[in-house]
This record gives sequence, C-alpha cells and structure tokens, in this order.
Amino acid sequence: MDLSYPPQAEEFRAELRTWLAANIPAAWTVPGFWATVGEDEAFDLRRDWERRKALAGFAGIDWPVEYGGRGGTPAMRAIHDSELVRAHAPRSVNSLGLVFLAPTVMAVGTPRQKAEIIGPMLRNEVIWCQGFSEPGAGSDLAALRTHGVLDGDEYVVNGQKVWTTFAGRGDRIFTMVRTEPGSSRHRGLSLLLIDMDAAGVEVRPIRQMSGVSEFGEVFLTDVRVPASQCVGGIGNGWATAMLLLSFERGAAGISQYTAYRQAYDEIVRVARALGRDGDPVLRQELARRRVELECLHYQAMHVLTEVERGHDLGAASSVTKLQWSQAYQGLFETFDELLGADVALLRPTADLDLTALRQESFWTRSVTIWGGSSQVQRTIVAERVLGLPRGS
Amino acid sequence: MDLSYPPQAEEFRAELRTWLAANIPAAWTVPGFWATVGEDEAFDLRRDWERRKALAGFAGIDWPVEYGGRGGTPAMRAIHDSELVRAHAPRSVNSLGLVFLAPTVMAVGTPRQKAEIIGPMLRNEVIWCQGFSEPGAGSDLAALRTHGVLDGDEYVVNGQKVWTTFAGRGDRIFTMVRTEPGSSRHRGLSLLLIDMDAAGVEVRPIRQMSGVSEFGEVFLTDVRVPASQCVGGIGNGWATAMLLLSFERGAAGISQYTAYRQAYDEIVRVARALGRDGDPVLRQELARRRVELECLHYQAMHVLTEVERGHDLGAASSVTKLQWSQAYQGLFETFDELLGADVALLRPTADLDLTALRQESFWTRSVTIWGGSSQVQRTIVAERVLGLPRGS
Amino acid sequence: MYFALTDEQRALAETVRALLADRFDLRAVRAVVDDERGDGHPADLWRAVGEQGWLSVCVPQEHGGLGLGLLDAQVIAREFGAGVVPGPWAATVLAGAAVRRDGSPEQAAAVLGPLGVGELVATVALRGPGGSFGPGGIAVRADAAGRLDGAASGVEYAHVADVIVVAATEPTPPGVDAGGGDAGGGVGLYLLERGGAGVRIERQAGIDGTTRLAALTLSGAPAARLPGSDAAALADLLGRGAVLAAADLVGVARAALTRTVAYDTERVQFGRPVGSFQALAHHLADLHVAVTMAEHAVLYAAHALDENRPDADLAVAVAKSKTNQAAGDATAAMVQYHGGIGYTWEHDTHFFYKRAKRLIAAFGDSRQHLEQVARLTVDTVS
Amino acid sequence: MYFALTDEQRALAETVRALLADRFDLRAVRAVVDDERGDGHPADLWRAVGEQGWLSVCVPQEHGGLGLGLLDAQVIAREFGAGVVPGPWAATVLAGAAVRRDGSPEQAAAVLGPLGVGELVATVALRGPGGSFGPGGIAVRADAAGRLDGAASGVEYAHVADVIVVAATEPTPPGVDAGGGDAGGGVGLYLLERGGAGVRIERQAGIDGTTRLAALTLSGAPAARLPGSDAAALADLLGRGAVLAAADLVGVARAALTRTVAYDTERVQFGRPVGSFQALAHHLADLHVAVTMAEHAVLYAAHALDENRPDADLAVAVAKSKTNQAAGDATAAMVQYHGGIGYTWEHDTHFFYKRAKRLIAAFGDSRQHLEQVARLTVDTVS
Repeated sequence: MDLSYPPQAEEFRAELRTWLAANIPAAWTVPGFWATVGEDEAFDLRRDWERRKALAGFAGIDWPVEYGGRGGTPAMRAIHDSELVRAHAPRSVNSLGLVFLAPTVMAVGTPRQKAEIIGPMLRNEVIWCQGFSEPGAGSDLAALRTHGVLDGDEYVVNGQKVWTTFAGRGDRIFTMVRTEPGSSRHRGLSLLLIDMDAAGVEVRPIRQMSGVSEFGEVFLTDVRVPASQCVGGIGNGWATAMLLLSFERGAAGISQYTAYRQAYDEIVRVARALGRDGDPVLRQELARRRVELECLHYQAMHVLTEVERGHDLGAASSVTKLQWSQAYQGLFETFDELLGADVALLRPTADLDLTALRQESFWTRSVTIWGGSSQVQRTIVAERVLGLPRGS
Repeated sequence: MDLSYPPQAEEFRAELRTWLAANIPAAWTVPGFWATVGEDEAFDLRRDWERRKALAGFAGIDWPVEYGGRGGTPAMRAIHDSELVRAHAPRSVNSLGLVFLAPTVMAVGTPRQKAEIIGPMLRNEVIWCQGFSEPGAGSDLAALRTHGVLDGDEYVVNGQKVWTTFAGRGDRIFTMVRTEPGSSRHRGLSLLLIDMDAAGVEVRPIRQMSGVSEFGEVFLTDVRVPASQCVGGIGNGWATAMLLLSFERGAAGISQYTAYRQAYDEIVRVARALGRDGDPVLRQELARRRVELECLHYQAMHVLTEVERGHDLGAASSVTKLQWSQAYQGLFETFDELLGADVALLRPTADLDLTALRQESFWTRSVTIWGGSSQVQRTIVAERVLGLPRGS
Repeated sequence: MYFALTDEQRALAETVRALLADRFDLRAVRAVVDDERGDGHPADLWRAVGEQGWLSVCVPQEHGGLGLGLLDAQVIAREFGAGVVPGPWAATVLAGAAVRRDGSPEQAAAVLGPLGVGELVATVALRGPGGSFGPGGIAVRADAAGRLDGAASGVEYAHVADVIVVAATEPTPPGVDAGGGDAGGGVGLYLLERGGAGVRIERQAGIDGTTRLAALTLSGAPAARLPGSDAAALADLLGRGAVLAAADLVGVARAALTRTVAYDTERVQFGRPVGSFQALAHHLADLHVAVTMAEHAVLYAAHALDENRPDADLAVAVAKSKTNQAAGDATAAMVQYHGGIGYTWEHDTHFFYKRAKRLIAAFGDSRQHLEQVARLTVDTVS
Repeated sequence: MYFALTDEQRALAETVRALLADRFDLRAVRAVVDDERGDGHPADLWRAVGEQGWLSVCVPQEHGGLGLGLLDAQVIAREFGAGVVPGPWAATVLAGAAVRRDGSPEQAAAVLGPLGVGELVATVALRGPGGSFGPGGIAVRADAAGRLDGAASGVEYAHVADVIVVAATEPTPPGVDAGGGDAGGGVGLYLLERGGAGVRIERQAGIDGTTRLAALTLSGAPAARLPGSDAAALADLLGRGAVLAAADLVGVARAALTRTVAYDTERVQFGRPVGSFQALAHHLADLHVAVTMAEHAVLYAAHALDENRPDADLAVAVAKSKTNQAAGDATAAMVQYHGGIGYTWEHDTHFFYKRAKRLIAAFGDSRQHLEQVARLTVDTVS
C-alpha cells in the first residue's frame, strides 16, 4: 500500500496548481457562478479557457508527445482532472472527443486521421459531439437505425441521433451508422465522422427538466460523408465502438470524488445556514452519503492502481459507474430532504440562492440513465463479474 | 366509510372475550412464556386448549352450521382471530387444515369426506399437515416429483415432501402427488390424503436456524393410499390446489396486525429498558416500522370489506403477503439494530431475557420465503395487477 | 366494516377525472408551466371548479357549500394530483376550513359563500422563511390590536389571493379566546385581506411550475383575528393540510406508476418490452404495494379527522410519511424507467417529479411526521 | 499510487485459506457450534494458528512476533470471517496491541512472547452490561491501588482467557500517565490475570455459536494498569477492534455472496437456474458493488491506522459503517436466496447470518460510526 504519487507527478501538480491559480478568474470560483451566465456565453468562456490551458501545456496529459500530449502517467492525468475541480475550473466542453474519440483514433485511425483530428481537438479548435443514442436505441446500441448508403466514394446518411451533448455548439460528430443495407444488430455498422455544418444536418436542442439545454437531437437527411471519414474500418463499427467505450475506464473517479466533495461541503453549508446541521437524523443521512463518497475515492484509487500496472479492468468500470452515479444521486436526495419545506423554493431565505444546487439535483436524476443505465450495468456485473447464468 | 362492526359481531366479541379471560391460564400471557416450554409439551397444551375452545363453540366461526361451524361473517372471523392474539392465546396447531383443507372439502369434497374430515378437524381430533413443497420444488409447485401408481383401488405413493409444519406431530397430511405416470408440470396431479402413521411414512424433523423444529421432511416409500382419499378428483390436482390456495385471502391481516402490534410494544419496552427509546435516530426507525404496521391494518380492513361484499380479491393476497411479511421482518430488523452491542446476547442484562424475541427475529427471515416468496409475489403483482408483459 | 369510498365518492372521482380530461389535460398544464411569468392560476379551470362546487366541498350547507368531509375533499385532491393540476384549490379549501372552524359567524358569512362559488381565492400562510410547519416555524407576530409584523414564505398563490389566513405568534395569550393556558395561547390565526396596508407580496421562484408560491412581508398590517383560533386550531389546520397534500401526492404517485407501466409496456430495448425485464417489473410491483398502502392511509386519515377518532393525529402522521415515501419512490422510478426522455422538459414526467418534491415537504416532511409517530407510539407504550 | 495488497499479503491470504480448507472447514465449524456446552475454542486450530505466527502478526519482532501491521492482520481476519472461524484470535491480537502500545516494557515482555506462540489466550473487556462501545459504556471502576470493581459483558472468550485487558474509569485521573487533562484522564486499561481474586467469569448465551461470550464481575480484583493507557489508548483500541471486526465482516459478506451465487447458479426453479432471474441477479450485482466498496474501505482504514494518516478516525468510521451495511445485506440475501434450506440449522447459511449480526454491533454499530463521520465531516466544513 502506497498512496503517495511519485515526485514527478507531485511536481506536475505544483506546476498546474500555480498555473490555475494565476489563470482562473476569481468570479468563477464563487459557488453558483455558472448558473448566472447564459448558456452560449458559458460555452464560449469554457472553450476559450480550455484552449489557453492546452496552449500552456496542460492538455492530453497522458497522451504520447507525438500527438501533442504531455506523455504523462495515468496518475498525472488523475491529478490534472482533480486539480481542475479543486480550482473550480469549468468542465471540458470537448470531453467526449478527448475521452473517447482521440484514443480510438490513436489506436486504429489512419495517419491522416491522426494528424487531422487529434491536434485540433486538443486545442479546442474542433469541438466533438457523440452520435450513438437514437430514439428507440438508448441502452441498446445495436438497435440503431441510422443508415448510410454508398454512392461513389461517399455515404449518404439518413437517420436521427438523440442525447447528443453540445449538439448545437459542436463542430463535428463521431457517429455510429448502419452502412450495410439489411444488416441487423452488431453487423454492418461503421463509425463515421460528420461535419455538423454539412448539408442535411439539423439540430434541435433538448431542454432538460432542470431547464438547461446541454443535449440536442441531430437529424441527418441525405448527409454526404466521404468514406475516408470512417474510423476503424467500414462494417467494423461494433468492434470500434467497443474499443472506443473501453477508454471510459472509470479513471475519472478521483476528480469525481473531488467534485462531489465540493458539493458535499456546499450542502453542509446550506444545512448550517438553515440551522439543520445539528439534527441527529440528518447527520446520519449526510454521514451515509459521505461514506459512499469515500468509497468512491477508494474505488478510484483501486482503478488507478490497476491502470498503472497495466491490468485489464474487466467490468470494473461498471462497478465504478454504479458507485459514482448512486453516490452522487443519493447525495442530492439528502440535499432535497434537508431543505425540508424549503425544497420548493430557489431562494428560501434572502441570502440563500440554491439555483445552481437545484439544477445539479435535477441533473443527478440523469446519471443513472445515460452512459449505460444502472440496469445495464447491473446486468454486466451479474454476468461478467459474478458469472451468473444469463437471463433469457 | 364505516369502521364499526355490526352489533351482532360486537356481541360475539364480548362473549369470546369473556370466555378467553376465563380460560387462558395467566402464565401464558407472560411475554416469552412459550419459549420456556418444551416443544412437545407446548404442542399438547395448544392442541388441548384449542379443542376446548372448539367445544365451547368458538371454532369454524365463518363456517356453515351444517359443518359444525358458527355460521358467522368474515368480520366475526376477523374478530375471533384478533381477540385470540389480544388475549395471548397460542396460535392454532391445525391452521393449515382449517384455512386450506376444510373449505376445499366443503367446496369439492364428497359427502363422506365432508363428514369424516371437517368435524374431527374442528375439534382437533385430527391435526392436519400440508405436503406441497418438495426439495427442488419450493416456489415452483408444478415441478413436484412425488408420484403415485394405481394398484387396484390404491395408489402406491413414493416421494419426499419438505417444510411440512408439525410433520412429527400431525395425524394426517393433504399432499400433492403426480398420479399420472409420465405427466409433467400442471397435468396429472392429485390431492391425496394420507395417514401419517401409514406404513412407509417416515418423518425427519428440520431444525430451524432459531433452534426450533416446527418443520419436518416427510419421506413416502410405497405408501398405499386408497383412491377414495383423493379430494377434487384424480388428475385434477392443479385446479384443486389453486382452489385450496385461494382460501388464503389475506383475511388474517387483522389478527396479524394485532400480533405485530404486541411485538412492537414489546420491542419498545426493550428499547426503554436499555435506555435507547429517546435516541432520535432509533425513534425514526421505530416510527417507520409502525407506519408499515398501520398500513397493514388498513390493508386488512380493505380486504375484509371486499370479502364481506363478495368481491373477487384478484391478486390482493399477494399485496397483503408482501406488506405483512416485509413489515414484520423489518420490525425485527429494527429490534436487532436497537440492541446495539447487545444483539449477540440472549440476556444482555440481568433482568432482560430476549430469548423469545430473538427466536421471533430469526423466524421473520423465513416469512419472505414460504407461502410464495416475495419474488413470486412480485411477479404476480407485476403481471396480474399492473399488467406488465410477461418475462420470458 | 366498510373501509372504502362510497359509490358517491367514486362517482365524484370519475367526474373530476372526466372534467380534467375534457377541459384541463396535460397540454393545458404545460401551457401554465411554460408561462413562467403568468400567475399560474388558469381562470377557466377555476370557474369550472367553482361551478362544480368543489371549492365548497367542506363548506357547510348553510353557507351554500356541499357540506361534505375531508374524505370527499381528498377524492378531489387525489385527482388533481393525478392531473398535476395548477391553481389555488387546496389553499382555498384549507383557508375555508380555518374560517369555518375558528371564524366568527360574521367572518364565516363574509368569506365562505363567495369562496364556495369561486369569487374569492384564499390561501394560508403558516411558516416563515426557512421555517418548518408548526408553531416554531412561524415568523409573524401579532400585537394586541391585531396588527401583524414579520414574514411568511412559500405561500401558495398569495399573489392572487383575496384573503389569506396567517398564523401569528401572540406574545400575550388573549385569555378570553384561548380557553385556558394549556391548548391555546401563543398562536392565533388572522384573516388578511388583499390590498391592505403594510402587506407586501412577492412571487418566489420555485421548482414546481404547477403550483406558484409567494412571500409575505407584513409591517403593522391590520388583520382580523379568527376568534376561535389557538394552538390547537393551527394543529388542526396543519393536519388537514397534511391530508390534502398527501392525497394530492398519492394521486401523483399512482399516476406516475400507471404512466410508467404504460410506457414500458410499449417501449422495446434489446428486442423486448422494457416492462418484461424482471428487475424493473419487481420494482414496479413493490411500488404498487407502497402506493396502495399510501392510498389506504390517506383514506383512513381523512376519515379519522372527519370523525374525530382518537387516533386521528397518528393517522395523519402515518398517512403523510407513507405517502411521502411512496410518491418519492414512484416519481423517481418514473424518471428512471422512462429512460432519457423522462429527463426532458418536453416530456410530462418532470411535472410529476417536481410536484412530488414540493408536496413531500409541504405540511411536514417525513422526519417531522415520523417523530410525531414516535411521540404517539413509542412514548405511549406502558 | 498503489492501493492494493502486496504480493506477500495476497500470499498470506492464500495460506490462511489453504489452512482452513485443509484443517478447519465448515464441518469443523459445525462441530464447534453444535457443541453448545463446549468452550468454543478448538485447541488444534489454536495450535496451528500459533505455529503460523498469526497470533503475533502485530507483535514486534523483538518480542518474537512478525512485526507486521493492521493491514496484514486484516488479511487474516478477512479469511477467518470467510471461514466463520471460531476462537479468540481477534481478541488475542487486540489485547496484544494494547499491551504493546500502553504496557510497560516488563508487561510487554511477559505477555507478548507467550501470546505470540499460542501459550496465552487474551481478550479485551471494554463495555458493561447494556453499555455501548466507548468511554460511556464502561461499567468497571478502578481505585488508586489498581483494584477493579464492576462488570463487563459480551467479552469474547473471557472463559478461556489467561489475560484480560479491562477498560476502567478512574475517578481521579493519574496525572503522571495521562499527559495532561485533555486527551487522557478518566479512563485506563488494566491487565487482569486468570484466577485472580475478586474475578467471576460466567459464560453468556449468545446467538453466534462461532464466537463465545462471557461476563466479568469484578469485586476489588487486583489488576496491573497499562501505564501508557488513557482515553486515547481506549479510542485506539476501539479503532483497531472496529477494523478487525470490519475485516471479519467483509470476509463473511464476500463468502455469503460467493456461496449464494454458486447455489443459485445450480438451483433450478420454473425450469431455469434461479440465478438467471434478473431481479435476483441485479440484487446480487448491487451487493457485489457494496461488498467491493467495503473491502476497499477496510484496506484503507487499516493502512490509515498503520500510517497514522490524519484521516484515520474518519477511515475507521467509514469502514465499519459501510461494512455493516454490506454484510447485513449480503447475509440477509444469502438466507433469502437459498430458499427454505437457508433457514435450516443443517445448512451453513446461519453461521454467516449470525456472525454478521454479532459483528455489525461489535466495536460500534452503524449509528455510532455514522455520528462519528458526521462529527468529522459535517462539523468541520468551514
């Protein structure tokens, strides 16, 4: 057991921390700041800030230098993510590209794809959307119906994607398309890259129950996509998707822990402001939530250990997903409970503005649905970890 | 809404209450008394007491007079059951016969069966066991393998039954047997009545985790059963079983509520003796359990209302089973919790003997298993009440 | 033994359902919710509800009301919950109950008649900013002349109310009214009229677009004391409020469950209807049991208050805490089992989820009601 | 970053598992449990454990021990939990930790050597009848001469112990030892030897046949104070006890889950393996997550105590409360998902269920540890 990071990683932490302190506007560190900014303005601020961070050398932390990365370790990546949260930096606007697409291109992309995709993504010159989910194919990716028909050296793509983050603001989308007519389930799929401003691409924002519109629907009507814009080979989309999704290894756990700890402290402050932090029943509830957060931290350290040793994580990411999503959602259930009669109000007292925490509370209802619902994750754990017989 | 009972029922209550006060030994009303008596002696005391009660006219409350019953209403039956609990009378030793077999015989028995079975059962001259469950056929009755082969006018029965209450003390058993060679699932079954002292019947008691041995296994080896000892027709056993099980209509809810209320009060007294009844967290837990008990009471009144109006209860008995079993089990989870460090001891302090409550706490672990496990009940509710599509 | 609604009560439920289906379905609800600057009080619905007599359900017949009980009122509340209906119906019924119970004959005559026919919107203001429901949560003080100072928060539809019943602490208990120091004294209910001096009413932003809230700031605002009011009157009002909130909630819960069953019977994933997956089906079965128990509990509590049964206080606390649990679970499951769509503004799910959030905390949250259950059961075992 | 057991620690776990499989399987456990009049302390197992050095796992090398940490001890505890192993191993290790930390060099020399090779059985007596774990639960008083009066309850294996570490309150804090009024004073640990005057030891009937308990009644019993002991020493001992109990529990929990998975993979109902029913499978998946988190938490807490990390107190409270929940749920599920057989005496399920019941309350129940988490987190937010 050794919970320290190597000196090189701690040096990196110090360097990053100094840079962040000098570069994050003070206003951003006030809780609730981002709820006071319009969605468009917020996106631009985040995009520009992240670009500056990249130019300062704090991006692609664990990517090879040849791709513009820093060539660091998984631990440095965890430190980077966690320090950003600690410094109240905004979340990345390009995370789907950075987490999923970039390593996939590094692994199976053509030399040209590598050159064209990775650098611009790192500098936020191109913001990537993900187009996997469809109406009727939420958790069940293989049921997708968007299809592309070869016409010359272009695919003519028709279909509809949904739950696309930043659909209205992204520049390109990596999307799963059925390119083999008549194929079904896992066969005949391809991962195609499409410009969001191509002819035939239309976007409709989806407003969430919180009132925020971070998602959108993407309608594809006779969109012409060059065959060269396929990653991982035509007809090989299922394998490419499985590779792509495998890069979500639960390595985000340490920064998630940092983020949820901030939320925990913020919620405790609300309880105190309302004079409810001494209630023995609420204290038990808060403690129970904190226990789950600490367990998430342990799980994150476990995953990081395994990743650093190059071990195959198996279904550990399902365990991580269940733990973080339920711990996070549960924390906000306790938040709602401790508000008592004030739960219905955004500003229960003159000096208590709960708008941002309230939006986050609504947001937590979605985290057990997307990215593989809790039901899907439990099936994975039951079958692949416990080895229970498959249900029919 | 009218929660009163008709005058005739209240008169019956007064009469029964007077009789009980005069006939229940004072020692029996001391909490924990039955844990101090040996199992054999307890059985004899209960058997004799119940016989005297029957001879005094307090048995078969809602049975027709022609069968030796009192010809009363479902409300009177509920009053009877509840007053018995209130007076700390022991539970019936013939309840499987009284609840299940008797009404089945009344409905589909031959005149001779009616004459031979019902009266002696009512007077506890014959104690009945039930032989439905088998190893490998617990919740899945149709998987049973005990079989009978016709030889002249007798069936030669071989097989094994399990979870038979009072297997070692009962006089006869009503049992489900596959009488059609080669049949499977719901076909070819018959309900046969077998003497427990017939040649080839062997009983092995099953000790429960609480240490008590109320159940047993019944081994049937070439037991000869006259074909006349079939209720409901040879080969018609599945329909007879469904009829028989339908008599468990959740009408026991009111007396169960009375019993669990006694347990609740007893548990509160233990909390007080240990100085833990003022703990705000435990108070919430106790209150939560009490809420479920009150809900059980409402459900029982609902069921009684429906029964008295002759309505078909549908799957209401599954709702009642889920509610009572979980409320009862949960109450004892709170009991265990409030004991704190003393949970491991039968006598945590000199004047606190928890042996009886402890046995009951273990017992509650079984109530979500037998009589249709919670899992089976939920499937019934999902499919028959909610109308959800059947799983494959 | 008859533990069920009467045929008349069932017919009333049918009528409410039919009226909502016909004149105020979820599209109408959505129009109200989306109109964030609007007052959240649809006039045509109010007229229809008034015409049906539902505003006067508990108003005595001598004041032109239906003269029915809380058991009947909860029938309406339940259907309004199932339809996530906007407007000050429950607030008006509660204010009427207070005036009826504690008001002078003149007050009753002035308020109850117009209220019953929909000419008056009424509401109750019972807690201060950050305060809980109960005497300790009041932040309004009355002086001997009946002037009110202080604040109330989260008042349903105060911004459209013609009369507001305000709970206020009274430094010197008016011995004449309170009938002895034990039950009364220290708290009174006051009738505040729209547009009076010293009253400021401001809308408050809330999470549940189906029900609008406002804050009261009172500075020497003249008000008329309800002469019969005291601490017991406040407790009675809170109890009735809890039962109506529980009834609304149980309507929300049942609708959430029914809609989820319907959706997942149709929705296919992995080649099967989602509702045929056992884990989901069993969870919905458990929710059916919980919602059924909550329905019973609301029935019993309303009846117990109507009949002054000795266990009425326990019944109210049982009903509210059980309903809170069932509705919280059912609406969370509704979001989860609708998949992504259930999380969108365009789908109706969030109406149910948010209304439940608000009502779970209204008129006492679970912590408060469970402690009440403990007081009435743990502390009374001999 | 290396959050995992070392290869040596994994090998130790393997060795413990192999020894139990070979020399003390569940049939051996059953023999001990069924022999209700026996002392519950199988001598051959004790000898084997002593030979392996597992009794001296935390004893310093200068006293002939392995000189390892709590992290290594929890490896053994976990395997003993998985095997529901009877005997005073944990009690002996804990008593040794107290003597090592707070004893004089002479006391250490006299106790630790013999203890490490299995010549001494030791235990700790930390709470009175009906008392909780903590200073407030002590019912033994020491006088200035080191004589003990009072009672202790639920003491593991006191009836076979050669030395017992007893927590006692001290009316006048011995200023010399406590090192100031703040941390120390008021509580001390005392070494009581077998067969001394004024000591009565009586077996207590318990629910968990794998671990026997006894009560101490002390009347002016002479005992030797551990000179370094104070309130902090008691807290340290309780923390170590909590971690060992949690480690045992997490072994119980993992075994309960693994055995249930194995049983329901084979058991067929309605023509399918029971484990293929989704509701059951999903519940077991949730239990896997909970047990995995509990395993991590025990690791972290043991390491935090070994390294005196600043968050060690929080880590202990997190580990015990999480493990309590995981083990309670896993063993209850084990009974439920074995069907009827899981409820019988003949099946092994009840060993796991009952041992978990006992351990969940040992060295602090969840209520106590969660309040500790609140003290260390809610109250420290600035």
